[in-house]
Amino acid sequence: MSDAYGFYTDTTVCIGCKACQVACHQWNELPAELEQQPTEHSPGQTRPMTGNSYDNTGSFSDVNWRHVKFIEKSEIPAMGTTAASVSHSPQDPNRDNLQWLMMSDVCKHCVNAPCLEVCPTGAIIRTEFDSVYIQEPVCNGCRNCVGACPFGVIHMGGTANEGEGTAKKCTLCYDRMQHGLTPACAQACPTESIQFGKITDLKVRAEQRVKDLHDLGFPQAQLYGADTKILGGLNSFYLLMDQPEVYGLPSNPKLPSRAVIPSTFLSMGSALLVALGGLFAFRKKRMEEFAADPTAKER
Amino acid sequence: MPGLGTSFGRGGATNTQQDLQNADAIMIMGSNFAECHPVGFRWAMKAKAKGAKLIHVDPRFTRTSAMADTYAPIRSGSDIVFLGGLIKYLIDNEKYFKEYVVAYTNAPSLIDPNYQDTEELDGLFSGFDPAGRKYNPDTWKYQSDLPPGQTQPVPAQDESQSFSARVGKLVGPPPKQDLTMQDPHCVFQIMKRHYARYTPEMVEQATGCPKDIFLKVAETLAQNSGRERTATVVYAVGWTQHTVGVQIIRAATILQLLLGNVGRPGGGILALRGHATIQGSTDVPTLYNLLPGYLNSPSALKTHETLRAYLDTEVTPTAYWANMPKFMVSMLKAWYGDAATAQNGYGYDYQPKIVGDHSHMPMFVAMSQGSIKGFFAMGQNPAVGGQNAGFQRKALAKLDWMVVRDLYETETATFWRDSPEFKGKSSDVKTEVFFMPAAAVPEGAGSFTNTQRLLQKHEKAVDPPDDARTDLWFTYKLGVRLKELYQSSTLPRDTGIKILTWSYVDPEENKQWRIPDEPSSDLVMREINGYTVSDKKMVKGFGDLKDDGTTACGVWIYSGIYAPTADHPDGFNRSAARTPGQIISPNWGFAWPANRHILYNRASADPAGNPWSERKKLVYWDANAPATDTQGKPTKGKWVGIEGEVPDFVATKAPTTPANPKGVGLDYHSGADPFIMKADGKGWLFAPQGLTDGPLPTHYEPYESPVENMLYHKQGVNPVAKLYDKLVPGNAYSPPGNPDYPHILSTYRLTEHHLSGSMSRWLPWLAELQPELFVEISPELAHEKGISNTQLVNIKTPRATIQAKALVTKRIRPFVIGGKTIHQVGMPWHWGYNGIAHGAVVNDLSALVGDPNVNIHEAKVFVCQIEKA
Amino acid sequence: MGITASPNWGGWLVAYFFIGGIAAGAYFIAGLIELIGSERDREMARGAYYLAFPLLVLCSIFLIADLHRPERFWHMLIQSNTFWPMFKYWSPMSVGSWILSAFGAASFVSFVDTLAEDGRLGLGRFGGWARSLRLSPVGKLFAVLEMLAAYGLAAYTGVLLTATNVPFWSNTNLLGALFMASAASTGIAALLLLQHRTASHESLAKLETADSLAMGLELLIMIGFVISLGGLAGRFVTNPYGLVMLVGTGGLGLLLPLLLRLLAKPLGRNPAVVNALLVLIGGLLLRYGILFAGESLTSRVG
Amino acid sequence: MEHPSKQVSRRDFLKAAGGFTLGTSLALGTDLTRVVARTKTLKIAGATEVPSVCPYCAVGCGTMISVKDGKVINIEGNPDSPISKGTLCPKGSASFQLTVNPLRMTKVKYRAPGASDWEDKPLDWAMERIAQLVKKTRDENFNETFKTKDKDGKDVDKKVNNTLAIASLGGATMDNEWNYIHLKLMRALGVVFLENQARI
Repeated sequence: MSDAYGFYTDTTVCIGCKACQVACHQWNELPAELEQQPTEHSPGQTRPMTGNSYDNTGSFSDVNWRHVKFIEKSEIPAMGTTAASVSHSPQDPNRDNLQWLMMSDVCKHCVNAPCLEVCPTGAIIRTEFDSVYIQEPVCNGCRNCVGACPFGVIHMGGTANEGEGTAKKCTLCYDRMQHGLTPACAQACPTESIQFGKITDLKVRAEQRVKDLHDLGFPQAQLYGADTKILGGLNSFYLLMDQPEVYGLPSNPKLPSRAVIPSTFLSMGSALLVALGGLFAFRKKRMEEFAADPTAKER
Repeated sequence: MPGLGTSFGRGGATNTQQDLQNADAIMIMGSNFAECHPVGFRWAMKAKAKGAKLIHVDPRFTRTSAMADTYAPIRSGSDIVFLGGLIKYLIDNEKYFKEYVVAYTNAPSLIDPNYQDTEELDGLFSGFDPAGRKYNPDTWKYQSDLPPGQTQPVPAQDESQSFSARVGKLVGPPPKQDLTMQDPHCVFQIMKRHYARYTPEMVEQATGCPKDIFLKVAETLAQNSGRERTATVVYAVGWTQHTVGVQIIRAATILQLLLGNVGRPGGGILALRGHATIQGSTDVPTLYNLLPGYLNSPSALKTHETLRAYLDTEVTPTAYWANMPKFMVSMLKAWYGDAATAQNGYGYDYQPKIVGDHSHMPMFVAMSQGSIKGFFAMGQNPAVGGQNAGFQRKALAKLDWMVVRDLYETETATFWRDSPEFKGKSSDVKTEVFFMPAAAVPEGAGSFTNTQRLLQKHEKAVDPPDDARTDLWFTYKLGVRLKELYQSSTLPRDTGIKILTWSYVDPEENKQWRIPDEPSSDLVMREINGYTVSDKKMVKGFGDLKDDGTTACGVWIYSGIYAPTADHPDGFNRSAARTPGQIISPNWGFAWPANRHILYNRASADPAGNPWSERKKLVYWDANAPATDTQGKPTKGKWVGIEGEVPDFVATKAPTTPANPKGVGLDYHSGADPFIMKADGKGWLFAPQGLTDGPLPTHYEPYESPVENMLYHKQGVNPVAKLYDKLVPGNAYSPPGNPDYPHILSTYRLTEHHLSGSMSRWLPWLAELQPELFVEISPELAHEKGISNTQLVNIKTPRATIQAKALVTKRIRPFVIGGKTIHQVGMPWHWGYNGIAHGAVVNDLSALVGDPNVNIHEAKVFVCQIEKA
Repeated sequence: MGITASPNWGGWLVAYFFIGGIAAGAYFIAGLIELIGSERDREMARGAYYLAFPLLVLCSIFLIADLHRPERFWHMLIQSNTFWPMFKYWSPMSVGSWILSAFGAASFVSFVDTLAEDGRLGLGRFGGWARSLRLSPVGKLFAVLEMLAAYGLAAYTGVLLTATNVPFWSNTNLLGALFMASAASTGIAALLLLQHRTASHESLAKLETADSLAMGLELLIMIGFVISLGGLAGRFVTNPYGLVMLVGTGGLGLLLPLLLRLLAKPLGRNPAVVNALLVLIGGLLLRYGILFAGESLTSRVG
Repeated sequence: MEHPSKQVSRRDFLKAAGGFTLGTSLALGTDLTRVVARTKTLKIAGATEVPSVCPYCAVGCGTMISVKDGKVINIEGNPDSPISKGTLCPKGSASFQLTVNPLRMTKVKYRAPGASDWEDKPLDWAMERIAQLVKKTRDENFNETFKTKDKDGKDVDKKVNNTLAIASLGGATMDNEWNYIHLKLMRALGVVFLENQARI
């Protein structure tokens, strides 16, 4: 079995350019998300701007397998000193520690992937690169994976009439990887915020970077998903400069299967109580009947 | 870019983007580097990863600011106060690189005692003519019997002399210097006085930048410059689009010269340009005032009657420019071929002369007045990108005919149908319009010159579809037809067309393609490189050019790009060279001039020729290296560049070579004068000539400003700015402090779109990322005006009112200027009435008002009112 | 807004959960009656057998209709690349697919068996054999299987919701238990409704008692569910869909019918049909409320 | 090689899960091991790779254009480029769509004076018409001389050979070679209203 491959995303160098989003669209031939697609006769129409900083993508979707997030922050963070841009302007004290965090979000290719766990058709598999991949011809559109993913990665594509109706997400450019090419997003990333490689190598690099940032006076620098705490580890892990929630990442996502045993036992208990109730109802009546008519038993 | 040219000699970035890796500090100012040049910014981030300090000075907190170690907020249009403050800081604290400054700049040079500074005249320099609104720069000159560049009296006509021989007669004595820099008339002392009022307190008052942040920037730059360290300054149109644009850049050149950062790895000034080959279209200028290679256009307003008169007027005899006659004659020879003879000035007589300012704004003024009848819009979209764009669209309607070449149906192409001015009234527009579909980059071959003067070729990958044709095809075929139409003319004025060399098709090259008459860009590039007329052999470089008509060369600064090599005796197009190397990468593309990547790199060594430090080694004198001198004789000793860098200096001229006061061209300079294009070989802190608005950068308020000039009271704005309020109805300016327009408005670009949007708003993948026009406002202003996020607002200037959605963000901040709170708002200007993502045209708000040196408009700062719609 | 995306499990799944719950609840009680009920009670069981299989078919249609690629429904059981059986014991949906199949098979047997027993297949004396088989130890064993299949169908849907990262659903371990109790309460209510004219008074009374007990259990689990949400409990009780469940199911579908039954004797009227209908509506609102409350906290619909 | 941390957690899960299930033997077609889904075909396999340059800003990123059957099928960064190292910004990444786009204009459009919409015209017709218009406008508005003053302030007629009735705008997005022949032709015609984006 070959090594595990994936992404290490250093958000401290993400400039929010969205090249990854477009490169992903380009390589995977995904259309833009518009109100109305252009044709030869009409220019089409965009969706309205969101007003949420420079993020007009909003979330992952069937065509947005990458999503660059923009977080504008100006409070003083709890964890000591912070980044880059420090202004002590007496003119506008509200802008102390003004920060604009940017992060390119993507499928985490979890080591214990919730989507893969729940997929009832075997459409979602773990590839030879340890990535999580949806085989579209197998998927029947049950959408269990959609609700299972704690990161909101998976979305359903189109309708069955369009030959779609299957679950969509980042493939880690499985086709490119099988031919020795870097995934399109990582190749495009101008500042190498998205780094692709062997997970073992990436971790060494990431840990060094965190150490360097700590030395530079950024104690809040932390890795997300580089150890096994989150779903056994994420094959797309992150270097963050704040708590995961600030970036819209769950700090403690759940593995679906964790619920199966306790839930099953509790439901068994419920079934048992229902049965006991039935027993009580029917047996009680039967006792009464028997008392009234001892021959009843013979019937 | 006269800012850089005036100080250093050449109007181009002095370094490369990759060279940013070598920097110890990078000050980005007047540029939103991360957003507008994301891939170039990777090298700034590489530097940061290696420990360099990133500084961003900008009115807005942008994606660049988010990456910076230090973000210094300043009010739009206060750049010279900030830069002047830095200059003062270096001088006052003696943190300038003294050895470099004394040897390599004109700091010790003495200026005319009659010179008077803005200090004395409260905002004006000596020589101002208020009636003509212009300066007479005579008092700004160097002290000498006759300053260089300012020529000897022109010798009597002597037809026997060659052009080059005449140049020697023009050499004058060198300027006087005081190497102790104590003389009150020396540049250093003048500068010290000039910037005396640019104190840190004044910086805080006038720019709104807190003093401690300003001082941090100053300290960071000072600490990261000197022998062992270098700092780079990066700018873009945030500096150029001002009525003082050239002077802002000049201030940065002064800063970098004082810090000793020019010509050194990780130093210099990186000008970031916006279009794929905007550098190329300035080098090979589709510009009215220039001929290829930065020769001035023949002008009826100068002594340019004949080629000889032109050369006498234009040549700088005491710099590399002494060779200018060779460049001019070779260019004419390339254009007029055998018909170019000494008798007709090699065809000079057929060239048109300019009769004034024919730049963009005057062009549209003339158009609006009906004197321009025919118009080519070649991949440019003035209906969106033009200043006071509503005025420009109305001017288009005065044309008899217009040809638009583009990929998409731009706002310019359909102004008669879709513009707010003519929608539903297209029958009023009598303009005959041609939309000629253009080929995209993969559909033809050619080269671009990028922001670091590097030519790179794109190869043809596919044929263009349908009627789409390359630009080269269009102009070539138009030329063919015009030559046919004029073939039978006997008028002298048509001779130039008839004799124009115009043979660019290589049928062999077109065999595999659909279009048989596509011109060969390689053949054009061969003409650009130059050849010896007799055998058509490619020249090795501009050093081979002659002024006697025996060589032809289309663009002298590009000469060498097609030089023969051992493998390619017939020449090899080095814009197609694709062997990557290290930081310099000499075999990737071709950097003009002569494949030099870091300009003025002689300055990377000390006056004795040794590297200033091992860490900052680039070009140095190797006294023992075998070499061949300019005459081809074997000698010892030459300049050597690391990583294959080509020295920007005479290769065998020893550092100890003394200046020859009677020498012509570079002989006039010593072996320690790195600025070979300047008349005195020095970097110019003080510009004794070449600029229309003063020898030293001075803070003037933007032409429209909500505040008065806090530094100078007599003269608040640039006294010689180009004004159009009288010429253009509806182009009024708001006076300083006008309460009707209390806010500063700045326009800019976003990563997700390109310029007027003609290459991005039709692309779904880009349109979705920034779908609508917006105006960025601070929460404070939003609160004051009751505006909520994404709410529609009206933005009003004296020119127009447009609507946009509000984007309320703390990234935009109010400034306290002289005790008064000034709100600044910002608008990206990518939208228009066509395309998938459409919106109002932001340039409807901007004004026609120009920098006096280059006539660039002031889009980065004007005033507005903003209200809920 | 949460981070998890919405699976858009909408109307079809509500209907599936609801109808499947009724089928499972009825079938569960039928199995129980087979084991412990009197001969007369078996009337009720036979009613359940008539109900379970058609409802199963109906809810299977709903389930398949919910798929975005319905023609690939069989991929749940057969891996379409390898044609091997597809089974993942840790995936509730995979397990549920097999449970549904097992329930289908069992309820079909029960259905046919009941038809035969009632002589509706024209099998003559073979009908008697069917009855004998039912009463034999094999029949008793089958009844155990019936209950297991019914339990599986009733409970897995709740476990399925829990085994996600959707808010509310995944913050509790009681949905399986709740759905089981609700299946019982609605299944019995359906039987009461179906047979209130035909069945014996005593059997109906027994069923009503069993129903009331199941409803009581459901009410308790529902309270437990809200408590188990911990920090999210407040958001649930203020969520519109959460309110639908609490008021609609808890109040209208459970408390009200229980109250009416308690008051039946004093008032001298037992609105059995109304009660049963209320319980059924409550069961529907339970599925609806839970499903949509969870989805209303997801990041993106569609 | 499996990732160590993943092995541990996977085993933990199995241990926990083993208690109540039917056992692993029925767990078929599942995620317990990594599998090769199917060797995917690479869309650019067999395509001709043509080196190019991004058409947007002046950074000068290297691109690689993949061509199959005479069609552009992919454009991505050229990893060889010392400037861009294979990276691109969103605009560069979208340059495929700049070329291949249903909204692109590929036919000559002509708008007669006063007309309300375009009409289609042959390329050759348009080229001839433009050449005729250029000649007509130039010939009717040609200035051989220009009245000005010489150094001593005397009125003179200077030879200027220009026409102020034709203007050309643009060039910063076109090739150097085009800029060269265009400025050469325009100057030969006497056009002095010659400008590009350098002043914008």
